Amino acid sequence: MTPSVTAVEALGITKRFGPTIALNGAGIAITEGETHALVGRNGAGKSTLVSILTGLQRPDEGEVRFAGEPAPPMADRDAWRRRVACVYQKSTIIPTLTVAENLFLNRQTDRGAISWRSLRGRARDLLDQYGVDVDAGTMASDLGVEQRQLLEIARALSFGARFVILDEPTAQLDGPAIQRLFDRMRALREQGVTMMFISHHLEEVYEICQSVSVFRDARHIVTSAVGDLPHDRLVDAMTGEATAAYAYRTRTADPSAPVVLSARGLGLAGRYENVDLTVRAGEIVGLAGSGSSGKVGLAETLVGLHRADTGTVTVNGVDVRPGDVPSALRAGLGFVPQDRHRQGFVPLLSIAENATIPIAHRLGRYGTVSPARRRERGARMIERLDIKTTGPDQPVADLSGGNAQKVVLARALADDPRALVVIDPTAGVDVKAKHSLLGAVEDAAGRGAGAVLVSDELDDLRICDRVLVMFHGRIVRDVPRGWTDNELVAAMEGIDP
Amino acid sequence: MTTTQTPPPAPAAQAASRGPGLRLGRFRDLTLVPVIVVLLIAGSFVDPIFLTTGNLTNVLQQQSALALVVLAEALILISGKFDLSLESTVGMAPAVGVMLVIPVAAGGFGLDLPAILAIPLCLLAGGLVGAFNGFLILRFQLSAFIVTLAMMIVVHGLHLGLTQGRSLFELPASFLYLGSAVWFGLPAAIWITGVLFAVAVVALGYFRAGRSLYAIGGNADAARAAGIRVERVVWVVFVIGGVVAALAGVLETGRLGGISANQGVGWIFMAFAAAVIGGVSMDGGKGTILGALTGVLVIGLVENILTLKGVPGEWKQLVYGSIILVALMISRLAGGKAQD
Amino acid sequence: MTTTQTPPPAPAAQAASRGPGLRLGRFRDLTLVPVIVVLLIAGSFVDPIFLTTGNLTNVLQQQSALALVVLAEALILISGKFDLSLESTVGMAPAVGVMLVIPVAAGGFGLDLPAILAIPLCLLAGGLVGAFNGFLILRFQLSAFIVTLAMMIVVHGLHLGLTQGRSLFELPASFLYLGSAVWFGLPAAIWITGVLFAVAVVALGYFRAGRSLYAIGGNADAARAAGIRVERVVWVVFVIGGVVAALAGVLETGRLGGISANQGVGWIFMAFAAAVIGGVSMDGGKGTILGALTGVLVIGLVENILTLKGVPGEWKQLVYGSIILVALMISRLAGGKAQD
Amino acid sequence: GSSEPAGTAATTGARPTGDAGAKGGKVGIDFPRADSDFWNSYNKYVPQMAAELGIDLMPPTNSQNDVAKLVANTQALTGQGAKAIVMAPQDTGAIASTLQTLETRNIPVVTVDTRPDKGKVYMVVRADNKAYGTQACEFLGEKLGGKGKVVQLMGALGSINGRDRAEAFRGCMKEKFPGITVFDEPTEWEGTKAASMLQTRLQQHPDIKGVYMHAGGVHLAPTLQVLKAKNLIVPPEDPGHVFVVSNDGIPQEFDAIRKGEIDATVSQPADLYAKYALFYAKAAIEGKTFTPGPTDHDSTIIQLPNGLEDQLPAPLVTKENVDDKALWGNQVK
Ligand SMILES: Nc1ncnc2c1ncn2[C@@H]1O[C@H](COP(=O)(O)OP(=O)(O)OP(=O)(O)O)[C@@H](O)[C@H]1O
Ligand SMILES: Nc1ncnc2c1ncn2[C@@H]1O[C@H](COP(=O)(O)OP(=O)(O)OP(=O)(O)O)[C@@H](O)[C@H]1O
Ligand SMILES: [Mg+2]
Ligand SMILES: [Mg+2]
Repeated sequence: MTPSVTAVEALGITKRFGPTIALNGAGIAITEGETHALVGRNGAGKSTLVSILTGLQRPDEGEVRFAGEPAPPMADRDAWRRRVACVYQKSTIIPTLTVAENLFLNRQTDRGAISWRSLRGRARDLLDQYGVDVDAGTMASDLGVEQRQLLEIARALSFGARFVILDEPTAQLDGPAIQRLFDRMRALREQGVTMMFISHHLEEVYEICQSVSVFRDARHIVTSAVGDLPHDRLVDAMTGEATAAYAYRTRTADPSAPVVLSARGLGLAGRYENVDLTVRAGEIVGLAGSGSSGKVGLAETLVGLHRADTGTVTVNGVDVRPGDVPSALRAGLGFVPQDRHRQGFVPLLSIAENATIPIAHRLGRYGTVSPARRRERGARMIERLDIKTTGPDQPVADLSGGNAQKVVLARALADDPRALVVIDPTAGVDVKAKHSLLGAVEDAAGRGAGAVLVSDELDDLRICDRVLVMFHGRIVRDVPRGWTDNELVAAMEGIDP
Repeated sequence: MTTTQTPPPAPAAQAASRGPGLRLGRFRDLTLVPVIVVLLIAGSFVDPIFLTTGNLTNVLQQQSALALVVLAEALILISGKFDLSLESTVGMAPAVGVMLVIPVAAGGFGLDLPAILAIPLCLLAGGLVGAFNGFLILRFQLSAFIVTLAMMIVVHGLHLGLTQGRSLFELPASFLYLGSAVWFGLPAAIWITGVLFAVAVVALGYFRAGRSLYAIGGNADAARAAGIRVERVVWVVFVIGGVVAALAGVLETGRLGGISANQGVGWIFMAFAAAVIGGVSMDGGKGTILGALTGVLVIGLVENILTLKGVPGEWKQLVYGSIILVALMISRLAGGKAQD
Repeated sequence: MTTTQTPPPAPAAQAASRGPGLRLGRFRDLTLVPVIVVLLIAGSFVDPIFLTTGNLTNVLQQQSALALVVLAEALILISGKFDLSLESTVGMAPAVGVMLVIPVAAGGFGLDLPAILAIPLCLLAGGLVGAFNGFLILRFQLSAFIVTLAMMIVVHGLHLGLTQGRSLFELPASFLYLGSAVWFGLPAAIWITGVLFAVAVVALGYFRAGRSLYAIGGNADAARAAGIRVERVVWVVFVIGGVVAALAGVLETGRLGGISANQGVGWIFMAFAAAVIGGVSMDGGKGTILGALTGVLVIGLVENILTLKGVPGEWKQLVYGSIILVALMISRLAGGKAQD
Repeated sequence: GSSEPAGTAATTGARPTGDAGAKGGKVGIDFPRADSDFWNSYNKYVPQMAAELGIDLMPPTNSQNDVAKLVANTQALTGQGAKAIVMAPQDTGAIASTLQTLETRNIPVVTVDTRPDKGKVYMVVRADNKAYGTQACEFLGEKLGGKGKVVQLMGALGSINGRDRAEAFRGCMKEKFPGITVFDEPTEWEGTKAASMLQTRLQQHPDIKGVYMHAGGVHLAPTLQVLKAKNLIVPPEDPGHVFVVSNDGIPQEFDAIRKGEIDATVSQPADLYAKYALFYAKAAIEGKTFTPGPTDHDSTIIQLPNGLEDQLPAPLVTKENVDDKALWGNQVK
């Protein structure tokens, strides 16, 4: 073993948020030059550690050391930024500023007046490096979630910091973008940059990291070289119990089952065109496609978030009013939006209330809502989806990212929908939660619902009875169950077998 | 490389302190209660009559019209919008209602509609203003603040123009009745305001429609995605706000026995102050009607104490503002949460 | 073998609208320009003197003090905060500055400081109010709206209390000079206001400190993560706001030749109206100083035209409010973006 | 047709500056506000009186109680060719510069109701607001026999008229009726504040026996409403009677006096304000000058440091003279 220098060290960190203990005497030590994974279930305290390592929050107990030196005082932000750069899990893109300015926020210029022209030039160079196809002059508010994520990454990596933290950078990215990110990370590692990488995609940990730390229930469980900790033992360390791999169920789609969701000649200018789609009861239909394929636009039209330029949508036999979510929901649709922060939940309201908005009419008579029944429903959903929380009354704003996602799925499933449209349901959720989310979708199908599952995740798509592959706004393939990874990826890349 | 291992966690640690957090949360919107207690104690030292039923009844009656405006504003703020024009409705709506029924000689339009219609017409006028506000904000996607700021000027301008700036002294009996009637030992205005607050507390706490205001104010996109008809609900809230403000105008008119051209002018600041110190957020989705009510009470008690104490006019505003500031700090310290 | 199915992605749809989008974006904050043009044309029909240099100079001079308050408010709004107390500073700061230097007989404190200090003291008073606002909001984490609402009452109360409600009309020469001096053919007030606007436009457009206001207003957490000292910047903005409001008070005092107890009262609404119709968002992080200036001009031109037209007083408010509403709609249609 | 009120004390003659040729120039007028009963009456009298006096009146502007607007309006009026300006600055301190500018432009100014502290005025047309306070004080003091408690519902502290009335009332009480306790209530000219304060004060001191209201337009209805609620509207002979003196002289006050609900009001002459403001404006354009002394219309011209002031009579109206046809409140319909 070569003597290694510890680049970053956190010792005995404890952090409380009111009644919640986010970190309980946890620590981490990262050797210089390595890429270190931090894994753990949703709410294990990973992001809290990130905010402490970047000087945004002060630990209640414990200390942070950089290369053996104590961390700078909280107020000295510049000193922190010289030591560590970070891609935070929560967006730090400022929507009202342009892409260029977001990239060079608070460092638009070293001194004197800002030259916008040169700033845009620098921004373009940076964007090109990461293969981000956006104009440096667009407002960040006009970007989609993936593009915003790419911006965050490009910005953090462009600092030239010797230590970079990436908190779930891949959750919103598709395959090629992830590969570009990894190429970049490898190049940085060759330059001796130390990195901490957080992801729920464990195969990514094996691909890019040398060592891994596992957190569970606010504590540090184990640190090891990735080679010493095979996949199943890693999962066991995260969950604290022996966890089997997800058992994909076999269903035989009944070709005579009633159609619960269908689209005829659907088209939306600039997004997709002439789409026909039929989903039968008990069937899960995947919708896949790489960047800008139009799959999200299509799914959002199905639920009424967009008004299609052509064609009709039928839910459960009812022609729903175009561009009208309530009428689709009333016809029996459940829906998980892509951007959970924007459309998924009301942060100040409790878990129980968020999850029961669509079924509020069933929680009491004459327009009333019984808080007791709501809480009871909420508690049931918390149990069913294994949400980590202090109780049904906790505001969703206080939940960790993955748990918030479960609340969104709970909302979609609340009404026992006949048709379900879920977009990227497992983005940012841990392995076990992923199992319960996918299980919940399969359960719904088992109860006779038809589902459309939009995702780039092959793991997610494996529960589908068939996968529709979109490419440049058209459905180009209908792949039945039993595909191989290569086959599907090739289809998504627009390559004919 | 070696594998380091720490002892398994004790999952109990996290759940330990669940109880108090919950209980505190429930009373987070009543952080003004200690302020009210302090004021009641201070008031009783200022003047012995302060704590008499008569005086406290007076305070409630004096605040009832403002309280209704606060109620209307709280509903609108909780749904994430703004309405500055409520203050002008407080003057314009009763003026129009009255002018439609009184003779020309008394300042009416000369339509001489049946006097019984005065109050319904007044509420209708208020509702129309709210509907128009909602229409402009939702259909044209204009900023609520600025639309209702302009409407505040327009509606007050309408009042001025129609009355030619004159006060109306001849009121229909129904207005005067509401201003002076005593039901079960309390002025009618207190009952009406109390009942409306109770209705609003129940509606916002236990009814689907009421809860949807919180969802809309907290995150309109999410509310829409959850199937709430955001536009319709917001529009209805604006209409209700207008009607409630018009009712406030009716009570105020009855209490004062006339409608001056300035009725309601300047109220909106007090209404915001009451709602916000009572815990209603200007960002929407936060706060309760009960909290807003405590805000009104604080303002009413401060004014009453200052009047009883006889603070010289030129220093009164300074004292008044300082007390509000101190109340804010107390409620901040008692509530524990940062405001926004 | 594999063959590519469709031609390589042609992001034409997106790229096509890039150019105009960008260009439009640059002028998004100047959507009031068409409104101003309409007003200039309308005004020239109302009265031939409207388009004379003399009249337009008058409009600019009349609006210069308000424009400074709008500037101060725009800075604070862009950083995501609020300051209602600016209007009271417009009266209180010059009153205190003047009272410190004039003799008791003229209403002074009797300190008889050198007259040359009047303006510096006045600006100091304004800065102190801003600093105190910032202190309460940042240290106690109180809501900016409600703190500055209370401070608006406190500061005006201080003015009333110190002056006993009386006007001050013996002014130091420096005040009078600024109110009446003409530099290069234009009143000094216009120059001062113009220069300050130019400074603010450049600072907010081209300097890191200025850009940080947008970052803070857009997302304070993100700004903090990017190393911006959010608290310090916000505090400085409040202080600058107070100083600029005090300067507005100096110009207004000089122009009017005296300080009445009501100086500044009611301005804040107009300041908000000007800033918001000029495109500054109440949610922070959005809008430009130039846009705010167009808002001031619209308001000034509307008032001037109504005066020249001689609209009867009782209908003036209605007409005025309606024009603002129409201006809003025009700017909304010209700008194309929903407001918030 | 009223007789030409050319004053006995008013000597006519050409100005030394010799711009006597400017006969029949336009008169610009600014109304102080449109939201008060008194000023509305004044506003209504102006065009009527202008017609009677044969004055070329420009469309009136309205400064909505805002001195900055008044300044802007004045600039517009002069820009549009006014040869004389009538204004009623409610903020007297902040009009100085404007008056100086007008002086340099040789545009004479008549101010109504208030007396600017600084800056040249051709004539101030007003009744003596201090006298209102004193009249009210004397009336109440005598009716109460020099003892007891009275409430003064004041206007806004920022208003000179409110301050004059308050100081005179307070000063007179202190001097002539030291046995009477005065409670000052700053109502900001708002009915709602007046009602609340009076109600609270009556709760605190049920033995209050007198009320002086600074403005009938805003204070009358609320005061009566509060007194009614406390059953205090009783005839003057009743020991429980509360004596109420109002100020303004609007018709509703006269009705209340006739019904015995209030006891007196000071009639602030809206008609004379309009008439003499225009009269002096016309005289100024014609180049006439005036000297201090009594006039032919029961008033006195006094010398001010910065001009002259015609102090119009403001009679106290009680049950005895409430039906006098000469009172302006009995003329409006
Ligand atoms: N600001 C906060 N207020 C209250 N509770 C918080 C706050 N931030 C985090 N928590 C709580 O602390 C715990 C740890 O959260 P953290 O965000 O660190 O989890 P995580 O490991 O990053 O999870 P995920 O994988 O879902 O992102 C959670 O229970 C969360 O609810
Ligand atoms: N709100 C929007 N307004 C206009 N165009 C949009 C919007 N959102 C996405 N687009 C564009 O529409 C096209 C299709 O987008 P869509 O989100 O449906 O694709 P996608 O399959 O989700 O792509 P990805 O796999 O990258 O997420 C893309 O070019 C995208 O940039
Ligand atoms: Mg996290
Ligand atoms: Mg996508």
